[in-house]
Order: sequence, then structure tokens, then C-alpha cells
Amino acid sequence: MNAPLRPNTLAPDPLSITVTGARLTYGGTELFANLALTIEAGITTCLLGPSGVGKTTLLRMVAGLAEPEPPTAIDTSDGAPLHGRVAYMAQQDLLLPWLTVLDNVLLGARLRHERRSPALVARARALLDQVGLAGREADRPATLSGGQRQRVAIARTLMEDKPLVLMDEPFSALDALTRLRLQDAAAEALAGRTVLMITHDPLEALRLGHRIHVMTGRPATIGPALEPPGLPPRAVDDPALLALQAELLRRLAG
Amino acid sequence: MNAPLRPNTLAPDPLSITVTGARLTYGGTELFANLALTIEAGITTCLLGPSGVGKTTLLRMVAGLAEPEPPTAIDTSDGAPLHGRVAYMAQQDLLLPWLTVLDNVLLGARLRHERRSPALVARARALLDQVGLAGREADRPATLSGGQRQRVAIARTLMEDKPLVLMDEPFSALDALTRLRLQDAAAEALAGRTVLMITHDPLEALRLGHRIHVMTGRPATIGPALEPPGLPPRAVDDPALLALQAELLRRLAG
Amino acid sequence: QDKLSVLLDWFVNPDHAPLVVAQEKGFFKDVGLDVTLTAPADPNDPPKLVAAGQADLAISYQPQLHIQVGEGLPLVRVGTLVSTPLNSVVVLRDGPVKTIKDLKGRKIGFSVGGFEDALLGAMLEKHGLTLKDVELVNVNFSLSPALLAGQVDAVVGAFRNFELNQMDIERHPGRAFYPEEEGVPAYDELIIVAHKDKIAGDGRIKRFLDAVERATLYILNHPEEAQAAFVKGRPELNDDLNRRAWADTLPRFSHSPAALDAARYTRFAEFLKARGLIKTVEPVERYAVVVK
Amino acid sequence: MRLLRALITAAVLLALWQGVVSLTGVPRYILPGPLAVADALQRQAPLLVRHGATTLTEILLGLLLGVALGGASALTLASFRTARRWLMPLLVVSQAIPVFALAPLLVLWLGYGMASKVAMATLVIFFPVTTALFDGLRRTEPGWLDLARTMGASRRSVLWHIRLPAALPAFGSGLRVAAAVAPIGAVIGEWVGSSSGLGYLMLHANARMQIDLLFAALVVLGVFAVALYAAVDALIRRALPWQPDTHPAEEKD
Amino acid sequence: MRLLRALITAAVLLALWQGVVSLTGVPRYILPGPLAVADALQRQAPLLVRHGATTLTEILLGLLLGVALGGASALTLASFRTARRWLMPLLVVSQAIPVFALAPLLVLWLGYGMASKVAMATLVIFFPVTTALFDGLRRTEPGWLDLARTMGASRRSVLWHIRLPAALPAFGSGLRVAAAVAPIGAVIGEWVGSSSGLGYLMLHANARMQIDLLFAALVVLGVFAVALYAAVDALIRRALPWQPDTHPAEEKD
Ligand SMILES: Nc1ncnc2c1ncn2[C@@H]1O[C@H](COP(=O)(O)OP(=O)(O)OP(=O)(O)O)[C@@H](O)[C@H]1O
Ligand SMILES: Nc1ncnc2c1ncn2[C@@H]1O[C@H](COP(=O)(O)OP(=O)(O)OP(=O)(O)O)[C@@H](O)[C@H]1O
Ligand SMILES: [Mg+2]
Ligand SMILES: [Mg+2]
Repeated sequence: MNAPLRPNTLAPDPLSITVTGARLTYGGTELFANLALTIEAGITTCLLGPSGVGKTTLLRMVAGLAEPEPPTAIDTSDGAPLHGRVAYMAQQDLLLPWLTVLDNVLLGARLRHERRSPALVARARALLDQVGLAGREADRPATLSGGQRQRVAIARTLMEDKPLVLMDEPFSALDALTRLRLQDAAAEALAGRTVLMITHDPLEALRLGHRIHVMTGRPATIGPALEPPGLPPRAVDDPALLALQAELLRRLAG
Repeated sequence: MNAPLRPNTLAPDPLSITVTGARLTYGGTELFANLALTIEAGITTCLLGPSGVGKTTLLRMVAGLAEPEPPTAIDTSDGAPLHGRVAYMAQQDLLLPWLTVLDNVLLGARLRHERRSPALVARARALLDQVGLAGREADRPATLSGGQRQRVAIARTLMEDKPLVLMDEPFSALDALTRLRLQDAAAEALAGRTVLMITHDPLEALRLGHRIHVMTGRPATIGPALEPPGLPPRAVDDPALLALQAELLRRLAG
Repeated sequence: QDKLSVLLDWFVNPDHAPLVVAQEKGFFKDVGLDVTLTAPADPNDPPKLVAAGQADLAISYQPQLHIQVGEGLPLVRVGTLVSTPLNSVVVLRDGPVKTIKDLKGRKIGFSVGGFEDALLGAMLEKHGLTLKDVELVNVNFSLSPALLAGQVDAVVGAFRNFELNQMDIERHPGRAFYPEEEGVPAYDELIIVAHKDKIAGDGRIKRFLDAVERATLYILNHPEEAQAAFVKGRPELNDDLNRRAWADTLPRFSHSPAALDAARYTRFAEFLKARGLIKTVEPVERYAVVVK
Repeated sequence: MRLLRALITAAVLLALWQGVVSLTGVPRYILPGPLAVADALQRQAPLLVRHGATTLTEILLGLLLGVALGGASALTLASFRTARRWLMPLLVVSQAIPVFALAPLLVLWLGYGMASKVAMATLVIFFPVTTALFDGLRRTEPGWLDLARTMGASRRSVLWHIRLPAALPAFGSGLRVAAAVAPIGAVIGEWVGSSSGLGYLMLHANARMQIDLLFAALVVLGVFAVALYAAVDALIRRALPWQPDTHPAEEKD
Repeated sequence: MRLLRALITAAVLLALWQGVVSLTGVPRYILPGPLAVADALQRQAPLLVRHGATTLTEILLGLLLGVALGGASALTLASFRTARRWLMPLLVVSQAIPVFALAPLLVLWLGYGMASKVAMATLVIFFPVTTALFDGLRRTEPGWLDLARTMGASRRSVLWHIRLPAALPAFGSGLRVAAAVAPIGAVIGEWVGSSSGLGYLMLHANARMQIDLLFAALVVLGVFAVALYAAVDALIRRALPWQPDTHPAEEKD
């Protein structure tokens, strides 16, 4: 049952991304100036920070969707541009209302004019099953609950088979149990891939992140990485995590 | 600074609502049948449940927005209809893009053709300050981050001065610290009022709820109320809460 | 059978009787012609289209021919359908206007034909008035309604065989002032024009005119049968108005459609030049011929 | 129920019409009463049917062509900035040119047959469809565009799979206008020159003061317009089930 | 930059026009070349200015009235289910009635002055504006309506504060169409009966075979249309800053 979440192509050498000297202003306010962040290859980096600090903007900048100002530099380890190598899950679900749930999951293939092969469809169905939406393939997004919509968006992101995965609060609309289940599934599916994930839940960051950064201040800066022991997904009741949670909250208050 | 959150009119006798025999089907599937729930007067009732179980639908039904089927009965303690006595915060922020942040908070007054008195505006500004958005009054929603939008929606809901308050995952897009702060503010502002709040976070329910219900199954049923000791807002590090959290998770697992 | 396309000046009406009767009675077929008659919505279009080679012949008006030739259209008159003016100035019989003089200070409706103001100007001048003494209003093609409804006090451009009958039927009889009696030289109202460069050696035109002549005489000799042929397949033409117009039009058809009175054309050209509508008076043979 | 409503509407209209005629005393050669028109409708039924058939064909062909061309040009405008910059003024100018100026040209190029009428109907329909769709294509939710961009979609693919479906409701709005103005387009085309069709019949009747026949033809034209509009409206609702259609007056409160 | 582009557009148009004239060999009394028209424009400038001023006044008044009436009727349609059911067919029929059938009536009631022309322009503009706004009013995000309902908003208040602002972009789309068709409305009005205006001038020039003057008047009319469209477009963008306007061809990829 877990197999379909694992990409069926051999992943290329994982990619690392370095952001340096990043600068971005909105209407005169410097959101960040001279911000630096390294997204290490093949692991999950979690980003926490107070609401409105600029996490989404940073993610969009890496995805090529927000226009940074000089002297911003975004470098990849292989030197090639990032365009076309990113899977991006936004803070809103962004489901297309006219497509069925299944077609929303297959959107990437449709947009790239890829053949809708039976294997592809089977993988999409398996992903939907994994996120607990088996049987809803033919429904339209308007008939889904908030959490169900978010799960379709997760499936759509996992469907994209890209070296860099950017996720903006992917589990925010899910109940505690579904969330745990999907954290596990995502961790497994994204193992070996370079992931940058924004979350508001310190425990979630501690479960899933190899490295955890906290972003604070205006202009915002990114603190040093916290590297919890052990491999994700870590157990929720690990006492070490609880100690680190207090540390994270302290940094957040920073 | 906290004063403005407290309604400046004398609250009438708090209202309790009893839902009995509730039945609602979507396209042949019974979402719930013969569901019963009492929303006790003057306290906060929290509702948890797996994604897609029907929490939002139930809330909308109470708000008069979803059409239930017979033999559903929604009774109020004073026998008068609920219409016009509900403050409703939906799962999406539903900010109007053409209004400024301040005008969005003042939407209710505008829609009811109430005079935009200086006192009213001052209260709206104070609420915005309370949710951490002082200085953003004149901005449009499009320039806000996800969490900032949600905070405007919270301010708008608190601005409405109604006996029954319905909130659907009001803090889902907020970081841990902002969330704690706003939980406290909301608990204070809503003290003595009848509140039904949907949340996915068991700890949040335990902090804020006088009574906590878990909704599970299809057709969904509502379990017995869990009544944590002490008065909300309870401290996060209360060890009693952690024990109850495990109990809640067990109930959620159904 | 040679094909021949003919553009009418307006929708089929009794003015076109010789053409329609020739068609219905097979006179065109008898001279080896397969004629199509097409009605335009704007009477100004047919000469342009003949000049552009879109049709072989067009029904037009003599005053317009002078203007068109003056503007450089390669047109030439080859035949005459109606050899008197039909145009007239019409007022309500029981209205305040009894003579042209009474038009002073009044509203006059016209349907733009390009020549009505010149015609009216000449008529007014004979009575000591000028165009400045009246207000001209374009009423498009609603001449009699505008007059009957009292929107204007007179109309110019009304056809004596048509609008007068129309008003009579509506029980508001009209009074006509005839231009040729009020200082405007007589002219041919309806003529047949062709492209200047295409008539040489085109035997079809001569045969066409022969058939039209034959039809005209047939109408004079057998008015009843001709009328029946005219409304055959055009039931909408079989009403009181058209029957009356038919009777009033009969005497005005040219009995010799191919014949040309060159002096009459020169006289009229000089009139138009005097009114400023054309710049030069060209020799008649440049724009009106007798087809051999 | 709907039929009943339609009948009542018609009855009220007729009553209003009769009222205007009776009250203002409009002479019948300007506005005949409904009875006279009903009589003409009945007497001239075969004529109306014959000419109506011609016009209906032109309307439908014009609608087809106009919508196709309008859709294509909106897509072109949306695809190429260059096209937008240079073509838009051209389109706008095309709306301001009265037919009669074009008539000889149309006849010159298309002849007196059906082509010139279909061309006119097309021209009339073309602009509302183009603007509506183009406007819709411009108003796409930016989040969807961002998503598509990260998915490596080409501009054409975004246009086709995101912008176009998102613009369909706006397109529908343009279609409704097109359906309502198509009949007048065909009639204007018939004024260019024709030997059949309701436009021809009307000019004809007008020139002969058969105003009752003119109004009978108008009634037929009105029926066409309403029927077309209703059909297009139903079609649009069917085709866009995901589209919120919240009839304001049906709200409860 | 924009001016330059406009100039180049004009130049390209002229070149195209000249091309058509040269290639197809259309005779000049059907389609005169740009040079002849430019000459007429210059020679007849005072005449064109005088008649153009009349027409421009009619256009602007018609636009004002048409937009006001269209907006009001869309709001009425949206407010009352009854209005929607009974009035919509009427509106549709009103679009299918050719002017010339109405002309005598219009003149009878409004006279030959400016009123009848303004009425025609209004009629032409009215429908696109009504449909566009009405369609926009129907497509409101249901969540907003729910919210307003719980806030105890009356139906009228919802219409005014939620539906209407949400429908403004759609209304803008209708306005654009209206701006483009307003000139033809005024010209048609002038054909109904007039003693000045570009429509009058055109009829006159056509009858006198002064086709160069006719086309010069057309050029002026075209300039009016483009200027109006541009002005309305700019106005709409200004008035709706919150409205996503994502020009498809400006995307990077
Ligand atoms: N308009 C609709 N048509 C059909 N089914 C619907 C519709 N709206 C909701 N549903 C279904 O009803 C169920 C309950 O939805 P609801 O939004 O109440 O869930 P929820 O408990 O709030 O979930 P979440 O925590 O994800 O928000 C879901 O399975 C959903 O698919
Ligand atoms: N288009 C815009 N114009 C102006 N300001 C903007 C715009 N978009 C974002 N901002 C501002 O930039 C700041 C950062 O926004 P961003 O969405 O990156 O925050 P975030 O860290 O993701 O917050 P959240 O956790 O609430 O999602 C916010 O203060 C926001 O108001
Ligand atoms: Mg964010
Ligand atoms: Mg929900």
C-alpha cells in the first residue's frame, strides 16, 4: 500500500539550494535583507516563524514566484536553474473547481501534455487512497470538506516527481490522527528528496525535519539549524522532542 | 488593552441550543442521522473529529446555512429563532478583497446599516491591535499573509456582539505563539457567551473548552462530553491536560 | 441563354413593372437572356456595384447619374424606364401649406438622395425663398409617416405615384408640387445604367431593352393580365396601395426605353451645374448612349 | 409552469402594447395594434415562415461563426502580447463602422447571397464574445497561475487548461449577449441586399406602408431572440455545473 | 511609448488599408485609399469637427444614460425574482427589434432633436451592460453570502455591499463593450432622422458619391470609439485595484 508513494523513477542525485543575500521589500518595508538559507540535499528542512514574518514569501522566492531584489542569489548544487524541478504546495489548496479530484491530482501531467497512461492514473488513485480519499476520485472539489481539499493538494504535490519539494503548511487543516498518518506517508514518500516545509506546529517540525530553522524579525533573519536526533518520522511521544519543543518555542518568541 | 475585546453592551441571559434528531444527506450518503448535541449556555463547547466527518456541516446547520432534513430540531433555550443572533467564522477567511482590513472588521455594521460611530471604529481598531495587526488597518486583504487574514477574520467575528458564536478552526493558520496569545484573548472576549468551536488540535480544545465533544463515524455520532477540570484558558503545561489529550486521541480514533 | 444581372434601385414596386412583367411573361427568355433582378436596401449602392463590375445593369435616377459621373464613376445610361420626374414636394391637402411660398419657416423632411436640396432650392427660388428659409430634416425612408404624424410640414423626395396614394389610403390626402412646374427642368426619373467600358459589343443590352419595350407595350395593352403577372409570386404586392400605384405609374413608363433625348440631358446637366452639384457639363455621349 | 409564465408574459406585453396604442392614439401606420398584427401574422403566415426560415439559417450560421471567431480571437489576444497591443484597437474600430458603409464592399466580395448576411451577423456577435472571453482570460486566480508555472506548464498549456476553463463563465455571459443580438445582426445583413429573409420583408413592408406585416415580422424576430437566449442560457448552465449560480432573489432571510 | 505604439498601429492599419486597395483593385468609389481619405479629412476638417461634435455629445449622453439604466435594470433584475422572470424576455426582445421599425415611433415621441439619437445610443448600450452586470451579480462567492446572512444583512444590503462590488469586474467587461458600440448607436440614431452629426454627414456623402468624405467621417467615428474604449478601460483598472488582472502574455516562463 505504501509503494505508490515512492516515486517510480530513480531519483537523480539530490539537489541542495543556497540562498544568499536575499532581499525583498513590499511597499517600502524590508521583509528581509541579506537573508541566507541552505536547503541541504536529500533531507527535509522545516521552517517555523511567527505569522506574517515572510515564510511564504521566502518559499515563493525559491519557487521562482516572487521577484527578489539584488543582491539575492539562489544557487543550486548542480548549477542548473530550478525551473521545472520544483513541486510546490501553496498555503491555499488551489484546487481547480472544474476538474474532478482525480484530475486535480493529475494536473501536472495534464499541463505538461504527458500521456495519461494507466500507470499514471493508478499512481494517482493509490495516492488518493493513501490520503484517505479512495472513492472520491470522481467528485468535484466543491463537495469536499476543508481537510479533504488539503489532502487532495498533498496528493497532487506528491504526484509531482521533482527533486525539490516546497510545502507551505501542508497539514494545517487536518485533525490530529489524520495528520500523524499523513506525516508518516509524506516522510516516506519524500525520503531522499530535498524538502523545504513551512509549518506552525513545532512538534510537526520535530517529527519530520532533519533540520529545523526559525525565522524571526523584520527584516527577517533565519536562525541556526536545530537538528533533532534520530531519523524522521520520529515518534510523537519521544521525550527528547518535548525538550526540543520548548527550545523551539523560545526561539520563536526570539 | 484587553478591554475592547469585552463587548460593551450588557450580555443578555446566555443562550443554550439543543440539536435533536439531526439528519442530513449529501447525494445519497447519510452524513448524520439522529444526531444530538447540546450547546450549553454561557460556556465554550469544542468539537473535534476526523476530517470530513461533518463538523463544518453541523456548524452550518446550526447557523442556518445548511438545510437539514426531518426530523431535525434545533431548539433555543428562549424559544426564539436563532436568526440574527449568531456570529459565524467559517473555515475560510472570507475577507472581501475590495474592503480594507478595518472595513472588513466593520463589515457586520456596514451590512446592517449601523452608524459607523467613532466608538465602533475605535473598538475595531482595538481588536485589530489585539490580534497583532495594528498599523495594517488601511491595507487590502490581498497584501496579507495567510495567518494575518485569519486574524482579521477572528477580529471580525469578535466584533459581532452575538449571544451564540460559531467558529470553524479559527486558529489553524497561526504559529504556536500567536495562537496561544489569541486563544487567551478569545477566551476572555467570549467569556460568558455560548460558543461552539471546531478545532483539530486536542490541546487547543483542552485549553479553551468547558466541554469537549468528539464526532466520529458515518453516519456521524457525537460522543459524551469531556469536561476538563479548571476554567479556560487553562495553562498549556498542565499535566492533567496531557492525560486528557491521550483520552481525546483515543476517542478520535473511534 | 446569356446571363444578365440587374440591380433594382429599391424593393420591387410598380416602377419596375416592365422588368417584372418581362421576366414573368418570358420576354427575356425569348431574346435568349437569363435575367436576375436583385433589390438593394440602399438606392445608392447599385450604380457603385455596376461600376465595380458586380452586376451588368442597374436601375438609377437621372440626377444621380450626373452626380455619379461627375464624381468619376464609369457609368453610362443605356435605357429609360420612367421618362418623367416622379419626385415631388408633398404636403397635407388640408394643411396650412397651400403654395410653395407657405413653406417659409417650416420643417421639410427629406430622404437623402443627394439631390433633394438642389431640387427644393430651385423650387423655393422661383417663389422668392431660399433654402435658408426652411429647416431640412433627414427622415430617412419614413417620408409619409413623418408628414402624417405632423413631424414635418412637407416632404421632398416623395414619389407622386406612391406617397400620394399612401396618404390617400390613410385618409390624409396630400397635395403635390411638381418640380418640373416649379422651375426644375424635366428629367427621366428611372434610367438603366451600365459600365461605360463594357457596353461595346455587348449584344445582351440591346436584347434586354427590346424585351423591356415589349413588356411596356404589353402592360399598356393588357393591364389586367400584366397586373396578374406582376403579383404572381409576390403576394405582398397585391394590396390596395400597389394596385393604385400601378395605375398611376402606367402612363409614365417610357414607350421607347432605348431612345435618348440628348438635349434634355444637357439641359439638366446645366441646371445641376448652376446649383453647384457638378463642376462641369460633360458632353452627353460620355454618359448617355443609344445602344446599337 | 414556465410555459404558463411565458404565456402570461406575452399576454401582459400585448395588453401593454394595446394600452400604448389606445392611450397615445398612435396612428396605425406608425404602431398598429396587436389585433392588426395578429391578423397579419395569420394572413401572411406562409410568407413569414418562408422568410423566417432564411433569417433563422443566417442567425444560426452567424452565431456559430461569430462565437468561433470571437473565441479564437480572444485566445489570440490572450496568447500574444503583440496581438493584444495591435489588434485590440482594430476590433474596437470594427464595432464603430456602420454597415451601410461596408455594404458595397461586402457585396463586392461576398455577393448578394447568404454569405454577406452571415458575415454581418458574425460581425455583430464577434465583439461581445471576444471582449467577454478576453476579460475572463485576464481575471484568472493568480494562485492557479503560480501553481501551473511551478508545474512546468507552457504558456499555451496554462491558457488552455487553466485560463480558459476559468474564463468560461465570463464567456457564457458574452454568449448570452451574442444570442440576443444575433437576430438583429442577420437583419442588418439583409439590409445589405437580399431577396428573402425577415429583414428584407420588413424593409419591403415598410416601404409599402404595410406596417402590420412589418410588426408581424418583428414578432417572429422577437420569438427567435427569446428562444435563442433561453437555449443558450440553458446550455451554459448545463455546461458549467461547477460554477456558483446564486440567484440573488432566491435567498432566504 | 504608448503614443508611439498607437502611432505605429495607425500606420500599420493605413498600410493594410492601402494594401487592400492596391491588391484587390477595389474602385475608389467603393473603398477610397487612405491618401484620398486623408485629403478629405484635411479639406473638410471644419465640417467634420462640427458634425463630430454633435455625434460626440450624443455618444456621451447615450453612454451615460445607457450605463445608468443598464446598471439600474440589472440591479432590479437581481433584486426581484418577479422582475427577472417577467422582464428578462422583454429585454431580450428589445435587442432584436431593428431601429428602423422603431424609428417613426421614436421620432413621434422624441422629435428630430438630440433626444431620439441619445435614445438609440442608450438602447444599444443598455443590453450588454445589463447582462454583464446581472451575470456578475449572480456569480457571487457563496461563502460571502453565507457570512452576510449570519450577520443579519437584508437582501438589499447583501446586494449593495457584497454582490455589487463582487460584480464590478463583470460590469467593467460590459462597459467596455458599451464604449465600443456607443458610436454606432448614435449614428443609427442619426439615420432615424437628423440634420447634423456624422451619421447625417455619411448618408449625405454617400448619396453624393463623395465616398472619400464618407470614409473620413468613418475615421473620426473610429477615433471616437478607440478613445472611448481606452478611457473606459483605464477608468476600470483604476476603479478596481483589488481585481487580479493577469495579462496572460506577460507571464514569464
Ligand atoms: N456540497 C456538498 N455536496 C456533497 N457533499 C458534500 C458537500 N459539502 C460537504 N460534503 C461532504 O460532507 C462531508 C462532511 O463535510 P464537512 O465539511 O462537514 O467536514 P468537516 O468535518 O468539516 O471536515 P474538515 O475537518 O476536513 O473540515 C464530507 O465528506 C464532504 O465531502
Ligand atoms: N502582495 C503583497 N503586497 C504587500 N505586502 C505583502 C504582499 N504579500 C505579502 N505581504 C506582506 O509580507 C509579509 C510576509 O508575508 P508572508 O505571506 O510571507 O508571511 P508568512 O510568514 O507566510 O505568514 P503566515 O504564517 O501568516 O502565512 C506580511 O506582512 C504581508 O503583509
Ligand atoms: Mg504563509
Ligand atoms: Mg470543516
